[in-house]
Amino acid sequence: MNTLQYFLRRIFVSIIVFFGVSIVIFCLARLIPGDPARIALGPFATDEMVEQLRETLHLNESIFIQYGIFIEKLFQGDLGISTYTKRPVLVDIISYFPATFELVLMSGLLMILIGMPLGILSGKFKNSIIDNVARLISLLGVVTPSFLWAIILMLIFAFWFPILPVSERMNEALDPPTLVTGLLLVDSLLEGNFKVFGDAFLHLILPGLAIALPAIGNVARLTRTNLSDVYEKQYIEFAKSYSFSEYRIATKYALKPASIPTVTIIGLDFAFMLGNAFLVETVFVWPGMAKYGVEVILAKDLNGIIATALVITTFFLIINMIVDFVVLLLNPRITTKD
Amino acid sequence: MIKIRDISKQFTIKNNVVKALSNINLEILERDCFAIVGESGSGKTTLANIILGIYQQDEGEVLFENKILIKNRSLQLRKLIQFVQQNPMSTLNPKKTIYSTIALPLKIHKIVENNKYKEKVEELLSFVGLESNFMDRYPDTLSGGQKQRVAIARALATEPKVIILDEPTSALDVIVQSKVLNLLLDIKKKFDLTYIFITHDLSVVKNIANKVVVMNKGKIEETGDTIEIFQNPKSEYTKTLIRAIPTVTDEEDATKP
Amino acid sequence: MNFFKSKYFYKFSRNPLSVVGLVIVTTIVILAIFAPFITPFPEHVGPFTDFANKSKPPSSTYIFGTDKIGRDIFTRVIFGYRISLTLGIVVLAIAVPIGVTMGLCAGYVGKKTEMILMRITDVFLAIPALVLALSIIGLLDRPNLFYTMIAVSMAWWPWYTRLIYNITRSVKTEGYIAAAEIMGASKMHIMFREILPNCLPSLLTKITLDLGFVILVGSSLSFLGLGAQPPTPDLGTMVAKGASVLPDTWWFSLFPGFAILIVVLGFNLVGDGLKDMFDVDV
Amino acid sequence: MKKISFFKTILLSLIISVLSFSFVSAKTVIRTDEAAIGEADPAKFSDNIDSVIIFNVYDALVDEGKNGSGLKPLLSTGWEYPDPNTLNVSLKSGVKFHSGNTLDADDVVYSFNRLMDMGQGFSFLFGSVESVTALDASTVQFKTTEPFAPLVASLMRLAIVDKDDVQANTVDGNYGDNGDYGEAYLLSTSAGTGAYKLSEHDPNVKTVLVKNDDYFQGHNAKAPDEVIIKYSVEAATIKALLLRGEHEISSMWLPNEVLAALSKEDSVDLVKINRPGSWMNKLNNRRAPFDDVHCRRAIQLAYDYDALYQSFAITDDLVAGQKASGALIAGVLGYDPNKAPIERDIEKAKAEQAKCKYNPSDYTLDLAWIAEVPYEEPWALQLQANAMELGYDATVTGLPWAKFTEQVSSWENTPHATVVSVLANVPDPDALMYAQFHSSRGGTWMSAEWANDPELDALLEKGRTETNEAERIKIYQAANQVMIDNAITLFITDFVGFQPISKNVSNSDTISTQQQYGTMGRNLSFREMAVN
Repeated sequence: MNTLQYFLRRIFVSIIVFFGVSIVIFCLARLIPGDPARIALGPFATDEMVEQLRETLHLNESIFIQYGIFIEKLFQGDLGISTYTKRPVLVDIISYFPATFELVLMSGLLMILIGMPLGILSGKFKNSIIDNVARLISLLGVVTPSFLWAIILMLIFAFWFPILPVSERMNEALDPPTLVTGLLLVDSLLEGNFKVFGDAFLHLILPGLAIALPAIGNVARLTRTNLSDVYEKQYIEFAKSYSFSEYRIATKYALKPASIPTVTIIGLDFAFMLGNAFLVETVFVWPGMAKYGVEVILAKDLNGIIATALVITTFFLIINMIVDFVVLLLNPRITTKD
Repeated sequence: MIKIRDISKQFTIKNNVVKALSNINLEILERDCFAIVGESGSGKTTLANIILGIYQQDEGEVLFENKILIKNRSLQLRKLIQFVQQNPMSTLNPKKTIYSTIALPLKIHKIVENNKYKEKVEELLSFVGLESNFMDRYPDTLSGGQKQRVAIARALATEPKVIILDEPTSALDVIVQSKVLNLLLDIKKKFDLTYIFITHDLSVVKNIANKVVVMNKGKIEETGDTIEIFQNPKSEYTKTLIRAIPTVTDEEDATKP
Repeated sequence: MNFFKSKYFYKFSRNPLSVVGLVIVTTIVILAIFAPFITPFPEHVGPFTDFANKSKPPSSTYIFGTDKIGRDIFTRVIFGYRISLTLGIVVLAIAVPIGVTMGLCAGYVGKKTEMILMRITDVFLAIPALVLALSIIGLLDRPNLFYTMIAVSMAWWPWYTRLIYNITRSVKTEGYIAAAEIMGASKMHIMFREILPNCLPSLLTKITLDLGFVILVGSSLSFLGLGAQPPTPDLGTMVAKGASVLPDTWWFSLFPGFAILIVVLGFNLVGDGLKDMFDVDV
Repeated sequence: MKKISFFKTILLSLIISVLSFSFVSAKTVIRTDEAAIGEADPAKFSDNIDSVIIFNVYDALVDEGKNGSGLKPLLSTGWEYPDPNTLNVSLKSGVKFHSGNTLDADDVVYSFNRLMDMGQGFSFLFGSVESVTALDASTVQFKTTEPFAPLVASLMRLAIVDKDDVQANTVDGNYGDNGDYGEAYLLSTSAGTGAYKLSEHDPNVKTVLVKNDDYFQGHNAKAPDEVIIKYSVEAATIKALLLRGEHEISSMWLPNEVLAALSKEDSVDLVKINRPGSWMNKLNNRRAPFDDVHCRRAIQLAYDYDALYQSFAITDDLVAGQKASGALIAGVLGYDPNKAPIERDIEKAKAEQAKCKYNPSDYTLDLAWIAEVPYEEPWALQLQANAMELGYDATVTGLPWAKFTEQVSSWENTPHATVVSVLANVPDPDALMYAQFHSSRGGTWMSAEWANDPELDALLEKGRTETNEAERIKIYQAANQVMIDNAITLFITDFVGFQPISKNVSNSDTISTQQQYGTMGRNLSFREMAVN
């Protein structure tokens, strides 16, 4: 199997999973009792109005037909109207998803930039003080709930050292850049607006860190284990006997193989971080998908719930495909394994 | 006792069809020690697996005392044909005591009364020359030879008529090998067993088998009495195999075709 | 056999952190079991209000302070451990059997069964656990602890399917499985009596680690208001409520927060110890 | 080399831009927040923050005068009753909508029909209005089926929309010839005459209002150019932002602990807001055991009002509440400040319980509070403890608002008691009491009692047809007494709010606006406020 075939297969499986998820969420949403139309219309709505909305939302059809309609509409890019915000769900997603996307990417970046070096230090100086300190940090990262991190960071930076912004994506006194990608960092750069770029960047740090900290622990621990495994391998001894420099050994011979398992797990970490975003966004008033997700769930907004779950799943599947691709780059030999 | 008629079997691996067995015909008589010889990939293990009921052949049939054997066979038929594997490291479940390993077939086939398992296991262990205190031990405390002995005891537990031995000694060192082979011969005599002995080691064949079939690429090269074949191999392939037997003396070497 | 003299325990105790973990976990379990006898104000976990003593900072009477209803936070944290541990145990008691059975079936039976079961597993894995649990609870009638448990279980079993599936696939090729098949052992026997015992070390390790993580996820859901209902003392809920009054009445959320941290840490350390002890990778 | 210098450039510019981060704002801003999500459609608004948005963006025919000075004309010049069933309102001339169109009687008729056809928001205030017609371009006639005393007060809640603008932006929808009634358009646009225009409305995140420079009443010279309303922000975050000067006016729902801390801060003032509103623990009058008046009386007498009052204490001096004396509250016609508050008497309670036909041990009471308002939880817990004294078993649930409004639509599903806060929508007792306690009004969050008391019904019906004010006062005071005697619901406390405001806007203009209006949502009149 060549690389292209491998990827086509990978995409095919992802599509199956996507439909699986859509079925699971759809069934969950429709089979559980409660009348979404009643909730949507609020306390003063008449029975006729509720019935009319039920009709509009196809709630009176059988679940198979409902699913059929849903998929058909999905391909037309129509996710229906959110009964919570009363806007098209697509509008909601376009306005909230980029915020979460930017945040999780930032977390991913922090996870790699902090987690890997921490793990490398640990693995390189195994059982030294550096190792123990690094391990303690990563252990604390893993066992502390993300929301606790959010609160702790909020406490520190909101009250004691007010040097970083603690709410929203950018200072509202600044004019937001023209909407292109929805990612403030990208949009502001496209405009050459460095003020907004810097401001948005600062706003990303605390929530990003709160989401990333548990994952940082995870990555650091994994990197440490893998690195020390690799250092025990013969070819490292071999390289040493050729008196290659420590740095060269570390970067060229040890790090690359050691990072493969870590990269593999990063995909799962992204899923985990997306979940954590649900907790952190509320604390930092982040206008993202997760906050929206919690709200639509509480409001039993069917279209909103399904869309949230599908968007997050798609994001997760794509991240995983990218991860597979990176693993492939790091080690082309694993391609064809069935 | 076992008749194999026109057996064929092929596998599909990644779109490539591999013919594992084609048109095999054999007859194994009662009390034979019937050796199947061939290199790896020759189809000998596939053949054994069909007899054991792990694979279903594509064509042909296997008769055991004139009853047709298929893959999904009755417990009654399973009981009569047992198996000793090549690798002593994997033949015993590391998480089970020797007792429960050997008692399992007793329970499945209801060989003895419920309260007699212990005595029976003890008896089976004594057949293979192991103390009864082995019962409570776990496989990782046993040597390779001891493990094979346990495997033999397990095979004996169902009171089979046929035991298929898949290179039972190849993973053991030479001294242990001969001890296990002797044990197998003793047991054969004692229980009136028929052996199907799968091996690539012709020197072992020469010592214990009375009949041999030589297989190559899923086909029978030749078959007949052991002495006959060793003295008078007909096919070139058999000759090559026999020539490859390591010898110690020139005399021995001189007997080669 | 004396476990404390065995090589297993030696391996486990070689890492002092594992022993620390064991001490933490044991202490918490004992505290939780004997909570009504250990805590100073067991009546504070029921329907109780004492507004005269509301929001009192830590003192010798109330060592962790009181909440806005005048209840002793220390008492409620200890009782909160009962809820957390129950949650962890119930969730795994649901998730593990489902996951293990699916993993064994997928790994051992193979073919179409494997295809179908593993795709279902992939589907559940593709939705982040917290998001899945959140959707399930949100869609149920009204939030309560029981729904939380069901929801977390639904998000958790796929990980066990994965783990057991991988082990099963490698164990399946072992000789003793073939031997059992030839003997005529049933599929059930082979899956549960031959293969499963080989999964136990990994399983036990993962369960220990997960007890901590389930508690973490459970508290996250409570943090979002989807957990046990008041006045049940739930650690996540306590943190969530206290979070809004930081930093002034810091004792509201800090003690319950650290309580979560400690229990998760404890299970994590023990789990790491088991990992070394059994030499498994989960 | 090229690559490196490229990255260096980026990195350098990044550092510079981060370091040089500072801004000089040309526009003045007031930022405020609310726990719930906002509604910007004048036919759908109903809540506190919705009211804030609508009062600033739309105008009604009448308005509330400051300091309880009664009703005064706003888009009208006056009104008269040609007969008890007819009300004529004459319009002010030359008032311009945000679009530039001029207000006329057709706009009023259209606004009214839109409200009633869509059937949401405050449409329940106008149940007895038969028809609304434009007599001429500047006179509107309201015909009612019976004399309807609270009508003028209710008109405060009829926000007037720009008919031409809305019709021009109507798409297909559920309302026949009227399409979607501009529902989609008014999600993010305003078509009112108000002092501010809606510039951005994201119901989940924030609403942004910008100054309408053409407003017919003008603005305070220092009124903010922009108002930002944020939704569902954590109290700790709000506090941090207030202290940093990044937030001006907090919602009224901050926890007491936070208020206590803020009261010590120099950069923040706590503004006391006496408002016609109250916290109630609404008993379900139709579900056993509370369908028996004795069981209700028992729980009314067992409820520990003193303990509850204590729970409102912020510091020793500041108490965010006032003991309740029934359904009539300060600022509403008929309120008697000298009426004695309801008190607990456990012995009497037990005697009443003995008279009740139900055995308390057979019931598990289902007590709820609104999950979005954590403030309310202790009061449900207090009820739980007191109910247990009477021998009931009781569970307490934090119900998300959306779920509560769904459950309350049938009496079987409505909890036995739910903690709810009710603010007076208009300064008339009818709007407050009829909507909550008349037996025909069960099924909304306001009427979670499902009250079913013929005596009370009779008084409430009489009150809305009586036009003599003195008589009305008597009627409503009698109704109030029935409420207490028959223990229709449990009054926790009357509303006193403390709203923290930043020094940025703390001045006499802002504070007087905050304190001198009574109606829900009216007090955040941004055009009258000043930014320092």
